[in-house]
Amino acid sequence: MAESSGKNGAEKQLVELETVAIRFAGDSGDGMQLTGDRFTNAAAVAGNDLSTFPDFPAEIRAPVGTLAGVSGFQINFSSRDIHTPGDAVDVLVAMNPAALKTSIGDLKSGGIIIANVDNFGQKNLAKAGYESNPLEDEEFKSNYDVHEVKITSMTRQALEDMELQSNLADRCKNFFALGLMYWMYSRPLEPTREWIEEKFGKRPEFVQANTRALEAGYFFGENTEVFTSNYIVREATYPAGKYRNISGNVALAYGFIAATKKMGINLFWGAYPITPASDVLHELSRHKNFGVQTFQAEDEIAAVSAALGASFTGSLGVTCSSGPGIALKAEAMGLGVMTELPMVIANIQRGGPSTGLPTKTEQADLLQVMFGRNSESPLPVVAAATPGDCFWTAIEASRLAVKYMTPVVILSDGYLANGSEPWLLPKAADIPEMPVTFRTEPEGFLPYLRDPETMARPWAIPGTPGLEHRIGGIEKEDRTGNVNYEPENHEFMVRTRDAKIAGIAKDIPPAKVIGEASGKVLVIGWGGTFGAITAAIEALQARGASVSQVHLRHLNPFPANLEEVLGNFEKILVPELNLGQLSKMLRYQYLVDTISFNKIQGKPFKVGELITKIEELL
Amino acid sequence: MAESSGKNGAEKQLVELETVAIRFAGDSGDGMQLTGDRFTNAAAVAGNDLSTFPDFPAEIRAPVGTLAGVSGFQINFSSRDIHTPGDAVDVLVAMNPAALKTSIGDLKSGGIIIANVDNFGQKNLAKAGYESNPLEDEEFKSNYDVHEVKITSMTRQALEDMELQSNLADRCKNFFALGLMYWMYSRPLEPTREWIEEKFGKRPEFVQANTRALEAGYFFGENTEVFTSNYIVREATYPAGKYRNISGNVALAYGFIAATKKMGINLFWGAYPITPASDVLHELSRHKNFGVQTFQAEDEIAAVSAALGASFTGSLGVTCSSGPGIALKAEAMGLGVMTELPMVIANIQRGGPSTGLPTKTEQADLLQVMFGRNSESPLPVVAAATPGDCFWTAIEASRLAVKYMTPVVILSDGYLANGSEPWLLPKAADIPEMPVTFRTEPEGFLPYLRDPETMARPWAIPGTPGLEHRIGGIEKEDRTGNVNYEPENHEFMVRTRDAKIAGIAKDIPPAKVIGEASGKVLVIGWGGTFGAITAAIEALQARGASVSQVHLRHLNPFPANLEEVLGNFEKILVPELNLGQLSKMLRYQYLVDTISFNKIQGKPFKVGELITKIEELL
Amino acid sequence: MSTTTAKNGGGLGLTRKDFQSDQVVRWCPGCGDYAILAQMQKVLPTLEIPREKFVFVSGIGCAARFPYYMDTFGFHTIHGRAPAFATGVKVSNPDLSVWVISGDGDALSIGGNHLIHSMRRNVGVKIILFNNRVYGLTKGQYSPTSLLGSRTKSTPIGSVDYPLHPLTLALGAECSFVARTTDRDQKHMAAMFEEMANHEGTSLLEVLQNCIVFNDGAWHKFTEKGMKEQNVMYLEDGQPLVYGPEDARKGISLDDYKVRIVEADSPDVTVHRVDDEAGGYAHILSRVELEGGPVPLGVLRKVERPPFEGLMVDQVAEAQAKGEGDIDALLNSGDTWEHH
Amino acid sequence: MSTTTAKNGGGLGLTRKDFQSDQVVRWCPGCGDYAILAQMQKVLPTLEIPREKFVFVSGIGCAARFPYYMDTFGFHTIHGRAPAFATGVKVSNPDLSVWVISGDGDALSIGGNHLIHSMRRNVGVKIILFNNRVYGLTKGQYSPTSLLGSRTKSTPIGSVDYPLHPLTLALGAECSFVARTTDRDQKHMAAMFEEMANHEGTSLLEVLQNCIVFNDGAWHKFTEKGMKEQNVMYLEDGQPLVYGPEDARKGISLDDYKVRIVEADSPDVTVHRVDDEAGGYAHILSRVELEGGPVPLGVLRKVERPPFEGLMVDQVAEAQAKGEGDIDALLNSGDTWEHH
Ligand SMILES: Cc1ncc(C[n+]2csc(CCOP(=O)(O)OP(=O)(O)O)c2C)c(N)n1
Ligand SMILES: Cc1ncc(C[n+]2csc(CCOP(=O)(O)OP(=O)(O)O)c2C)c(N)n1
Ligand code: SF4
Ligand code: SF4
Ligand SMILES: [Mg+2]
Ligand SMILES: [Mg+2]
Repeated sequence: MAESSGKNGAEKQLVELETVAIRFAGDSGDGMQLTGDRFTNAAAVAGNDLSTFPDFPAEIRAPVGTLAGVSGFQINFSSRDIHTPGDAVDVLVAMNPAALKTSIGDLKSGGIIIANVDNFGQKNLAKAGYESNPLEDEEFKSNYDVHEVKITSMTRQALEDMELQSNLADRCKNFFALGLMYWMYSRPLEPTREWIEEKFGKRPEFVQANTRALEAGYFFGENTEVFTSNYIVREATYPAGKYRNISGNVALAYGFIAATKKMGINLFWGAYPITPASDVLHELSRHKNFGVQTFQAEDEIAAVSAALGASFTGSLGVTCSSGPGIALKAEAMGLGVMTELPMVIANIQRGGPSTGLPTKTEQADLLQVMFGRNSESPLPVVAAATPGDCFWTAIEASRLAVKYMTPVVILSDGYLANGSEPWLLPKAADIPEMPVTFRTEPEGFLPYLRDPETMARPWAIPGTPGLEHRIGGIEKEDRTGNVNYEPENHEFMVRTRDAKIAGIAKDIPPAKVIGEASGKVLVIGWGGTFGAITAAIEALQARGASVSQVHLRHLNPFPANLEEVLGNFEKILVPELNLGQLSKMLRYQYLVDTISFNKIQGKPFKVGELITKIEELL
Repeated sequence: MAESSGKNGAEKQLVELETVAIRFAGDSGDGMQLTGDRFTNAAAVAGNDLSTFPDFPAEIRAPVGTLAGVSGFQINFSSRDIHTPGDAVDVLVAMNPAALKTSIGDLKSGGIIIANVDNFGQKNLAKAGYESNPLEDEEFKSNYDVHEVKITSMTRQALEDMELQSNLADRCKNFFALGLMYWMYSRPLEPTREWIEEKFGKRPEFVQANTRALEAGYFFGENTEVFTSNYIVREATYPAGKYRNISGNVALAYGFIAATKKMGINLFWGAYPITPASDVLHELSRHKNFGVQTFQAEDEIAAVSAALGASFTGSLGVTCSSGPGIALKAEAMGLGVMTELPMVIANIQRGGPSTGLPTKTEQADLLQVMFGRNSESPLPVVAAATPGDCFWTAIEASRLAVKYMTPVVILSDGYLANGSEPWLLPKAADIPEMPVTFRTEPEGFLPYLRDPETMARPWAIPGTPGLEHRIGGIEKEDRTGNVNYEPENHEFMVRTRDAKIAGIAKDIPPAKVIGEASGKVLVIGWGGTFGAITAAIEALQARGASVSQVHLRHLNPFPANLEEVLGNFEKILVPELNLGQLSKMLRYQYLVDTISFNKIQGKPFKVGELITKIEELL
Repeated sequence: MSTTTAKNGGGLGLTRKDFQSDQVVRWCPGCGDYAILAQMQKVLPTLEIPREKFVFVSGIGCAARFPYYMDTFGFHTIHGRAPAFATGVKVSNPDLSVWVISGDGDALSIGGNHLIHSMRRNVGVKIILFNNRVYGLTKGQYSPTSLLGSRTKSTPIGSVDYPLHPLTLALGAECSFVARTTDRDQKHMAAMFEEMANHEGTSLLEVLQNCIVFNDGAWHKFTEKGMKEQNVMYLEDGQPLVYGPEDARKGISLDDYKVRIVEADSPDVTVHRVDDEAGGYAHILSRVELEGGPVPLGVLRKVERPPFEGLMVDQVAEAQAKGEGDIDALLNSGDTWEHH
Repeated sequence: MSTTTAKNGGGLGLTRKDFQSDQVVRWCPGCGDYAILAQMQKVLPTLEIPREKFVFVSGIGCAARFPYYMDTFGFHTIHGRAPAFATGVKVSNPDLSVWVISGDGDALSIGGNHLIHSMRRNVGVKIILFNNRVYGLTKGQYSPTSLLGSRTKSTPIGSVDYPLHPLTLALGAECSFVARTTDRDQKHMAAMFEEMANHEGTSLLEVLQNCIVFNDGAWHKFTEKGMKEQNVMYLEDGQPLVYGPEDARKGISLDDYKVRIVEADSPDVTVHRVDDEAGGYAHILSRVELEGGPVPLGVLRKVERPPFEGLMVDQVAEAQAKGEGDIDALLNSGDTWEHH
């Protein structure tokens, strides 16, 4: 469907599209993340479904123009339900040759390139490792729809009369690119104008400069003959309600705030900065009005220790880190298991081993959190599936921690943490109440006397008269919690701790099969691969393939019905961004011959990769 | 067979026995460990096969007379091949009521009790929780062969004329007990006399006092009519050669000394004290003449870090700890995996989780060392089977570390560490040479260029001209080792590291089946359960049961033939002192429906427990 | 396990017995730890603080078993991390009286970093460092306070590590209250406990403690009759640095950053001041015995600085004063849109 | 990657270029780290040490990328642990010139314990602490040296942690060489590097370093023309503590453990001495700017103490001198018996 548009300029085609993926790519200093963010917002407000994938370098500011310095932001937006940032992009905005080089492999054949030619000089080409300018290469040009745009010079022009230093003018060029994309995808400028006003309000010259650059980009699209059509992606038909765009890390922070508010206790956040977990700390430190205490500790060990100390004292102690930092917390997590105190440990996974790929995503810490402590040290593990789901996962983890008096691990990852999606805003009232009852009655109090149903011990906090007692990491006597070295007591306690965690299976929803309850292939996943797997499954199911999906939130214990579910399929495919960790767990637990499908590239799955793999099995 | 003996006293029966287990039990201050040690030595020199199990309290000196303060030493000695300290004991030497109480459950019905009645007063009985004196209980007396011996007063008597302070005299009473046991089991006094001389030489009054106490005990046995028979346990028929009695921790220390000597490089030992690993540090610090550097670090992290720094510089860096300390080393172990440097991490496992049961044994850290690091971080894991085997395991771990340029984990445990067995002394010449070649040639040097066979990278140490290079924990580019964030390189390197470790399977012996190569039940174990499992299997095989045994030294990778071996048996039993960790590994690796048999009491398996379990399956 | 009858303290006739738990004390007979425990159980009832407000947090070591023997709230944590746990406790409820019990290995070896960070933050916890110059619980290895050349289980031919001096380190970390006592000086110890109880911010008390089994006599010079008189100098704010038996009093001059022993009545004798902001005076004072002088016992430094937990709680309170958090408002913040 | 031609150094005409690796330097344009790198690459060739003897060990942080840019042996380890790795390196081969590169977060936050223990042991490593009062690599959280009230990513309404002062802490840990310079003072920095290169035992150099992105201007008072003249005091052993522009020279008196600003020619001006054994003088010197004075640049303290690696190696050598270890003798030690 196409209609005609164009106000002052040439008559242009307005083409309706279902789904578009754009990648903004440029130097770290080029403001690509901000540009992406704004475009995301515009798409969200326009009612599209969307999914984003920011991808930035490990260096703060790698040398200008180098491949190492490229910062990218990909957004996929659609009039239908989508789940991933897109396997390949329709439009690539490349602010320099390095950006072109690192992203071109992800551009669809025939896709649009908006290249800032001002930056395609010899020096920059060389820095990117190009021997000649690809934009001038005939074959290249025939493969793509290349638009050479003088973004820098046109921005400078637009600001000419403002007497800005040129480097300030240059810093506005991302708004020019944004304006051009707004025109191309029929988005209004107004919300961004307002946002600029708000953000730069204190520096009027910034407001003016950025706004002008934005408009210049828009008008450039509208007026020049370079572009013969622009596009519209209509509202998606996802559930009605109030939405916002949310990243996983912000959702996680909100989840803990909401959970502790619902519990009526304080949140104590002990953390040590580490990519990609730091943003949760940043977010929470802005919300002290919820009674949130954020403690930037001297290291991860102090962070988890202080959190456990806070839990002992009646706050919900939470600690958050990424793989290498989680390794350091192992010993204190073990103490949490032994002392049976509520605590949540959030692991925002990144590429490893060791320092690895700090800014890239991976989901390879599942076995670490399951087993990375001395001796038998069981605790529940839950994983978030999408950015917005981080909110609900935080609530679920908090619920389990307090109800079962146990440390709980949340697994998120770099992709969820930084990526975003439109999120249907829950109402506070919709979040279940989870009132906490501290023990206050001295009569009959024993620190390790368990609730018959949950097997949880009482939460008896300092300051409560008559409940003075001592806990610690040495094996405890059943009921009294006193130090006890007896053989039978030890075996009893080891099995009791195990049974308590295993028993949580009764308190979690059964695994939900998406698609037929039995059939040829079951694809079972966990964590941030949800979007890609779902998209692949939907596509295949639409074609009538006998494939179903289970996505696990609870990784320990597994849902009670999981064995039965697995038994209903001929083949079990387990796609993971690791070498097969959930796969191992399913194998030892259910002796099922899982098929592992692994990718360890610091990047999410592409839908196409999954479809191809599943098709092999059908 | 019985002959008559007795010199000055009553005519006595000399009865020949095959196997005897004695437990010495008393207060921590009673010198039971020393007594046990001496008896062990006497048994060893007499050519018995033997196995010991020291068991001491967590407190340095718990209050005198309490159950918590009981220190025990069990020795099993035999004229045939034995493998464990014995399920139950024939003789219990109980220096006080608490010792009687904690050990009586392990005494065979009808077994001999030598009780130091001087300590069975009301106060001591009460401390042990006895309401009345069991020695006076008729039923009790009918169940055992009770000998009430005034050990304290007789010792004092023997030393009467020496004008010692009474507490010094009392400290000799363990030698009285030892002397009595020497008589009872026909052991000569001479070696112990000599040992006393050597040990206390500087304090002649000690020499005299202890010697007299020893003799008094011996003569008491010989002369009184209380004992109607004494016993002889003849030489066992184990392989001829030179032997010594050795504990696991000493053997481990010797193994590393031997390995590095054979490699021609220095041993750097970075450790932080922790029970039951500290003794390895203590032992090594006595052998600096081998070029051993022992570094007691500020904590476990510094210990492993310094060890890795030493390895980078051309020493063999080794670090040794127990579970909670190993947890702290995880991050640096990951760096070792990434930088592909040789290093050995020895984990002397103890009861957990958390601080757990620090002085008790367990084998529950297998999954921790397999998976307790962020992301995919594979390394070889080897385990020792007996105290003496710790020597060979240390050599094997060192060999793998250097040959494959990788950190290697050794698993030992509290039982192996402190327990001992007669050990056939190898000759230095029998230990394979393992010369190390550092890279020196600058031409063609690339830090991550691999040996085509082993996949190991070169070991290029600081100080070598022309080999200047940089390594670190960020993902490395293939061949050059430069920092590299590219997706495909990452996947390649993750898989390469994995393949390197998996490839070691080619270089290790196949799993050896003890017994028929196929049949009804295969019992598969690892680590310190070797003795108990072997004893059980031997007993059952002797009865013609269809049961075979595999004991794994290599836990990662598994021996290449393991899958095939498993396939030849109907049932696979995996006895472990944990909740089933090897069992999990076999299940996910081979999809075999293992039967787990677990005990988590801080104590080794009893042979009888295993026999009963196996019989269930036959 | 506590008794089941609530004691609300507050001058309500708490006694020593109220602070004794039902657990058998398991230190070696003759260990210096007993005296410290006894003194604590005597001092606490006098503080007019309800018993349930006391929390004892410890790491691992012989000393660290202390909380089990106190009938208060207690947390026996992991090796070296007690100050971090205690920070979480104190910040969660600043109303509690939080005591950290640690050994020289626990506090200074594995736990050195948490120790210095709690001190520089001025977290209101009261840290008692049982310094016996050895690892007791693990049976006799040298510690960071053991003297160079110490022969121990792990250094049979002598250690090659220079020791740390806990009070000097504490001053380097800018601890606001730094003091020392011995396990044999009951009255002095009690006075120190009381001063700590009343100090806001971190207080560190080094107790020279005898490990009778693995390092007997390490401090005899400062604790035994006939020796301590010559070797100990009691500190009093505003009083001259003098010490020694009545008939042979000496003074200490710290003029020009040097330690000099002078006559007790010399005008050069330095007058003690606990409020040493810049810390240089306290630093040199912490080293008097290393320079040939007596060991100073008492409060070396005591300065006022708002404690961490107060700043933390105030910040939250201030934020809340501007409007308590509302979940709906939070979720609806930023750009939102209605989808129909 | 090194070039494949061996350079044996030793006055063999090594140049700055020989110390530049082929890796592109990836700090932000304008970062103070560049100047430190450049200076190091200039100083090392002058030391007459063969290139292959240099080892640079670092933790994690922007600063910690340093080793990648030096064409020497380099080990980029894990966060905070560089001093421990370096200890292993130095002890394994005391002949190497071992440099540790660390940031204020790396060295003082997560790594504080290893730092103080390497200093108290006097391990012969040369530690350069790039203090930019912020976490650069993780994009702008406050660090242990950030001022109270700092507004950063993790403290949007101001931090409530009192800072550590690295040199004060180092003195508390009895570091044998303690110095300070700035990233803008090329010549002074070079002089400091040289002094460190020649010091046996641990040397710690704090470099006031500008993080242009997350904490720009943190040290401008001490580095920018027009300000630094008034605010910086250069230390020279044996020379009075004076500072300030020619026409307004001032002196510092540290009499009686207080910091006083006096006239440059006042008799009260304190004379600098680097050999301050007891450390109290250096302690107060490290705090002069906190008490309203200028920031001292140069060597605050330098004392001689045999380094750890020497004692360690000597102990092994002594043991070996009594008879090199023989495996057979070892295995046959203790009670043995022949079985037939
Ligand atoms: C992570 C860890 N490492 C090591 C240990 C072993 N350990 C327990 S206490 C201790 C040192 C005790 O010394 P100190 O703190 O001086 O206390 P003391 O026993 O002398 O009172 C050590 C090394 C442990 N429990 N945990
Ligand atoms: C165990 C661990 N925790 C946290 C991090 C994240 N991290 C990397 S560098 C850094 C701090 C850097 O600050 P600083 O040492 O001051 O160096 P700068 O970047 O300022 O030079 C942090 C928190 C990490 N890499 N590893
Ligand atoms: S070992 Fe030493 S410190 Fe520990 S309880 Fe015994 S005497 Fe006390
Ligand atoms: S973030 Fe700061 S410290 Fe790091 S490279 Fe950039 S300017 Fe330098
Ligand atoms: Mg101690
Ligand atoms: Mg910094």
